[in-house]
Amino acid sequence: MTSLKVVLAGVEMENPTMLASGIMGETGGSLLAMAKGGAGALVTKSIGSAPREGHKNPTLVELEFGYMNAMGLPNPGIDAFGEEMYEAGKAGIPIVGSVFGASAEEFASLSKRMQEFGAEAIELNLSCPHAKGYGMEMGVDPDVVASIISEVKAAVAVPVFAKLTPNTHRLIDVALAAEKAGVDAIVAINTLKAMKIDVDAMRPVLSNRYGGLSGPAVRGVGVRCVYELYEALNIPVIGVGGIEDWRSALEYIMAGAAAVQIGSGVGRVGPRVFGDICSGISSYMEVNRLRNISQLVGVAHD
Amino acid sequence: MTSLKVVLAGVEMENPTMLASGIMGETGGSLLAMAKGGAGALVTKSIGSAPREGHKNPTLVELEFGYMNAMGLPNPGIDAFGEEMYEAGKAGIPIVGSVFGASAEEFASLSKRMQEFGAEAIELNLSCPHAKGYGMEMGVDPDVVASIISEVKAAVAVPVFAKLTPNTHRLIDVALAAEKAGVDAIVAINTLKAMKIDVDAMRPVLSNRYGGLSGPAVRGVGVRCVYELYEALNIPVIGVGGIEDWRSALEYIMAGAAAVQIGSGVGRVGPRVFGDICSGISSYMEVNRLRNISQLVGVAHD
Amino acid sequence: MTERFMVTQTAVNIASRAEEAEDVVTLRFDWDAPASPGQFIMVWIPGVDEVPMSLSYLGDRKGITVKNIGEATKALTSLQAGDQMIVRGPYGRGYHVPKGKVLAVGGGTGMASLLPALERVPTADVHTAIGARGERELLFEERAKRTSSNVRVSTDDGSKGFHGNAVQLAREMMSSTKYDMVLGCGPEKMLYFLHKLCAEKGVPCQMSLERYMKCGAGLCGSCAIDGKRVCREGPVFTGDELKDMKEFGKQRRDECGGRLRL
Amino acid sequence: MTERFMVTQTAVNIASRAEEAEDVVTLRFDWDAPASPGQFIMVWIPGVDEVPMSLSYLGDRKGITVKNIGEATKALTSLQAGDQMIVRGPYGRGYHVPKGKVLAVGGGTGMASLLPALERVPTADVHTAIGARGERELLFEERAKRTSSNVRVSTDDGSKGFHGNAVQLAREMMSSTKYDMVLGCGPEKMLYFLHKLCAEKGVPCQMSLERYMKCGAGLCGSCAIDGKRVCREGPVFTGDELKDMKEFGKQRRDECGGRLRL
Ligand SMILES: Cc1cc2nc3c(=O)[nH]c(=O)nc-3n(C[C@H](O)[C@H](O)[C@H](O)COP(=O)(O)OP(=O)(O)OC[C@H]3O[C@@H](n4cnc5c(N)ncnc54)[C@H](O)[C@@H]3O)c2cc1C
Ligand SMILES: Cc1cc2nc3c(=O)[nH]c(=O)nc-3n(C[C@H](O)[C@H](O)[C@H](O)COP(=O)(O)OP(=O)(O)OC[C@H]3O[C@@H](n4cnc5c(N)ncnc54)[C@H](O)[C@@H]3O)c2cc1C
Ligand SMILES: Cc1cc2nc3c(=O)[nH]c(=O)nc-3n(C[C@H](O)[C@H](O)[C@H](O)COP(=O)(O)O)c2cc1C
Ligand SMILES: Cc1cc2nc3c(=O)[nH]c(=O)nc-3n(C[C@H](O)[C@H](O)[C@H](O)COP(=O)(O)O)c2cc1C
Ligand code: FES
Ligand code: FES
Repeated sequence: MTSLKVVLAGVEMENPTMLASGIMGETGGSLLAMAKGGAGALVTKSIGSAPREGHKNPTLVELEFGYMNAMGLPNPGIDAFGEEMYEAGKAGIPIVGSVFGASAEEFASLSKRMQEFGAEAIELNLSCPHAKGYGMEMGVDPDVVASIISEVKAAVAVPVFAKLTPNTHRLIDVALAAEKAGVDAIVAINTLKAMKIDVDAMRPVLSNRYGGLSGPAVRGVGVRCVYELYEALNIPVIGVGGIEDWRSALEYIMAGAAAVQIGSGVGRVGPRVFGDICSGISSYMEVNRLRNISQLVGVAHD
Repeated sequence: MTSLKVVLAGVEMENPTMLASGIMGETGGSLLAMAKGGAGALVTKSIGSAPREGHKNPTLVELEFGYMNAMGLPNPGIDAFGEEMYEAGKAGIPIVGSVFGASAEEFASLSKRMQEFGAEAIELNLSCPHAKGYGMEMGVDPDVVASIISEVKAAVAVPVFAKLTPNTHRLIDVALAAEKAGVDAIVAINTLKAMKIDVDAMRPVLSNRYGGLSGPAVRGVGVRCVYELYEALNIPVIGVGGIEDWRSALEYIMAGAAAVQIGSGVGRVGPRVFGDICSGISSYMEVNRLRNISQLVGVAHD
Repeated sequence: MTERFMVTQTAVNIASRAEEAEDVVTLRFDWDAPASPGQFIMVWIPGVDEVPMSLSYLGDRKGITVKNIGEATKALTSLQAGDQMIVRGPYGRGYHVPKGKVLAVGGGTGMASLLPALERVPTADVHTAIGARGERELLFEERAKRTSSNVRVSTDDGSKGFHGNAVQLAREMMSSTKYDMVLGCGPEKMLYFLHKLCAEKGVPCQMSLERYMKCGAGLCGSCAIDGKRVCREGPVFTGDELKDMKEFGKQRRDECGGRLRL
Repeated sequence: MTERFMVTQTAVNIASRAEEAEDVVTLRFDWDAPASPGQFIMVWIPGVDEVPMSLSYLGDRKGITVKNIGEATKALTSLQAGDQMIVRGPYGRGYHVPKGKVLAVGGGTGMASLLPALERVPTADVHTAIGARGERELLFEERAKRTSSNVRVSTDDGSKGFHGNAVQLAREMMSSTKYDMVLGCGPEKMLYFLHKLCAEKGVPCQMSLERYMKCGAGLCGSCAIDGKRVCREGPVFTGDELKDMKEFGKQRRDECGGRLRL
């Protein structure tokens, strides 16, 4: 028998597939539905201090090979989110609370609330490319990232993940600073900053003009980032970007990802994407006589 | 009658489509073939001081939505390239000489030779993501870029274009430094640093492991970069990345590109991609009662 | 190539505009995307907003029927023949076009989504109940007659037809005829009671729901009802599916994802 | 989804291995990609190299026939049944399978590319000339007999058949029979003289060329001959196309793109 079990910075998961933040992660009910699809763990939508409507529509562009989105971090605010966490908890699998803030203090207080709500880990969104004053704007500076992580680590007992942006040549510098500041795992990648112009309307489609590219289009960039991170770091890396079948999941795992997250795949394939990936990986492991998924992590390095 | 004529930093072109560097640009004959396909100008393969074999095969991965390549800047060296330039010159359209070097002096001397060979402009490859010691490694530092451009500008009389990488959050800083140093136009984007792992072989496909992603997958990133550059700069911007039909070309032009380059499209559509794009744009202009292509440059900005 | 990588967003020109009732306009446009009854599209009015709209006409000359209730619908209902709007889709799971005797119950613009389904059933098998606040808001009565052997109208103010709401009218019709399937589209409160009625009478049903939609494509989760995506698993749900939904008729979400009582 | 975004690179297992002649091995493998005669694939031996190889068998159980001349071909010819290699393609434009009386002229591993074309022409219409340095290097004589009514062999050393080269043999055959089409594949010098011969006799021809290939997919230009991409517009060119090529038979390029005399 093959085992897909993963222990990720202390978090025990039945399999290495996780729901990525921002996809079906705003309500307890939708988180439960993703658990039913077979996910090993669930990351919530990134939650802030106050309710936030996000950007006006259009917030999404569909492409043949992915999506471009500028949701603008809509969320009901941390106070209202306890109720959703309570409901999501019924899934019986680890819930990772994703948060975003404008300062280290805000990150820390949000993380604390998430821990109170039962989050088994915290994911810091340091990488959203389309919300002014948040995310990527801070996530390209190693010092800023280090100070946020120190503050959050001091505030919570559960493991802390930092989700980084690929929109920089300093990814490794930022990740090393995060590691030094005590982060427990790195999540890569968030979306690529992008734009779609409609030539009939003669203007950008997204109301925010700029958005983030996701899906198969960014897979090669994500795999490259995970491969680089795996070589540079001693803490686990979680891979995300364009995963939608067992092959693309294995690409990340072989690049060094201890677990993978799936976002766009939920739209393109459906919630069953998690289970499909797991059964595909199991078959691959059987054919290749592997007993434990950890035997595959990082094998693409020589 | 609609006019597709473009004068780009003094270079006169019958239409705004250019062959991108590295695609069918290594021999006089292949440059001529691209002219026959309808290009308004041709950029040569990036040429260095000495002959260079480039990376070993595999050097290319085909994807449904683009390519990943790590050619490794193979080229016959500047001395042998005069013969190719002479032959390419028979096309009767502007030839832009692309060069890469490891220092400002090398860039300057290569540029001088290209000018002697009849290049109507020079394109500095400051952005190749997969050749150690060249390209992107220098192209993310505004000071390095500025010093290369100053040196090249002092050495040649023809216009100088700087081709920049999107693999950084400092694109605009680099472009502003280039503008200040006297560059005549910015070309964006080069490929995104990426990796493909084959799960059957359990290793990266490209012999160089890292490669550059191109084609429709990167279009949204390129359009975003051009849009940002157009807002920040006073010099023309040349758009490249995932252009393969008139709609994608217009996306770039509306974002602010005074001209566009096509690389992967030559593989995906064929050399006729240039002519196809031009006739598509002409029809669009007729329907929209536009007489001059310049009326469309940057219209997506409000 | 161009085919395979074409933009999913398509600009369409309004071919015709018709005022159906007070503040309700049907826009027709040529668009050959395959679509089935009950599906919806995301309609972008550049500079204004992008909103979900059911397809009220299928085939190559498609249509939407819009009620002016706010900024986006105001802009849409102001469009004239020749104007452009930009659409993507169609999205969602529509009606399983039923066999046997069908009762369609439409309230508000709900008839827009129902009619393409009814037009695929033999006219003799269809009865229709159309609800409106008053006569001037009544929608698609003539078109319904072309697809139904029996069309009845209810108005809240009694200005036409049955005096009462569409569910009360449906109850009356269901007591005189035995239907094999009930289809419903309209305000959720109406659907809630219609669903109850069908359960009571033991008649299977399908209802089309509305939720706040951002992406329209099954990603963002803003349209979730009990974890189901109205834009993907819906907008049409079967009576059995609705039975298990705790939020149906009770709760929806605001733009932030916060809970609102219905 | 998975279909549409499947990897173009495919791992195949060697189903069988056959030694065809000295240092020449045919590898068969199950791969259902559609392919036509004269097309080639890029074969990746992980850790070694990726090289172009003509398909010597089409259908679902495809094949390549490899001559061991260097590192990559050594690794390929060492593969055994059950081993894996990774392929992409097929690439290029193959032969227009001709009508009428055909003469096929193959030198070296050239027969590998020709045979799938000949197998689509009625046997009675095909004559074949196979050139080799000596008897031990002779390739595919038996297989050619199954598709040709007349198979002749030339060896440079006279160890078998006609003593001389394949073009000299072809000249002899062309003086006794009038062919409608000549197909050629082999060393470029041979093709160059064969092309001349066909021009002299006024017989149309098609020849398959080789050039240094990196991308194999029509992008890099390393395979260019007179601006034509051998990997895309070729590898098979018609006599008319070859006539206009200044580099044909004269010049090829090294890995750097520098010119080499042939
Ligand atoms: C699947 C589906 C099909 C629909 N079909 C039709 C139809 O055929 N005809 C028709 O007239 N209307 C239809 N609607 C409703 C229509 O989308 C809203 O009336 C419209 O979005 C209102 O926008 P506004 O800017 O005019 O109003 P606003 O003033 O912005 O909002 C008024 C109310 O409309 C609703 N609304 C606003 N934006 C959205 C949104 N993005 N998604 C969902 N609801 C929203 C909210 O309840 C809001 O309170 C449909 C909705 C859904 C979900
Ligand atoms: C379209 C095409 C079809 C071919 N079909 C066959 C076939 O059916 N059977 C067969 O045995 N050979 C075939 N070849 C030739 C085969 O690709 C070379 O023999 C092989 O690449 C040699 O590699 P190596 O590492 O063994 O030798 P090396 O020692 O690396 O090179 C020896 C010589 O092989 C040629 N070569 C090397 N690499 C390449 C390359 N990437 N592309 C083209 N030529 C190269 C060069 O002329 C080189 O000088 C074909 C070539 C092309 C272009
Ligand atoms: C609609 C949408 C909303 C997203 N929202 C968030 C978010 O709130 N927080 C976050 O960290 N990432 C967010 N992301 C990024 C994803 O979590 C993920 O990093 C990215 O989409 C790449 O993975 P994918 O290709 O599997 O989608 C969002 C992505 C999409 C498509
Ligand atoms: C095979 C290949 C080789 C390339 N070689 C070069 C090069 O030598 N110099 C350079 O500046 N860019 C090179 N590029 C980058 C392209 O010029 C272009 O910037 C990039 O591919 C994006 O455009 P596209 O999507 O149209 O291909 C190369 C791209 C490809 C695919
Ligand atoms: S609107 Fe349904 S998931 Fe986004
Ligand atoms: S091998 Fe690259 S173009 Fe032919």
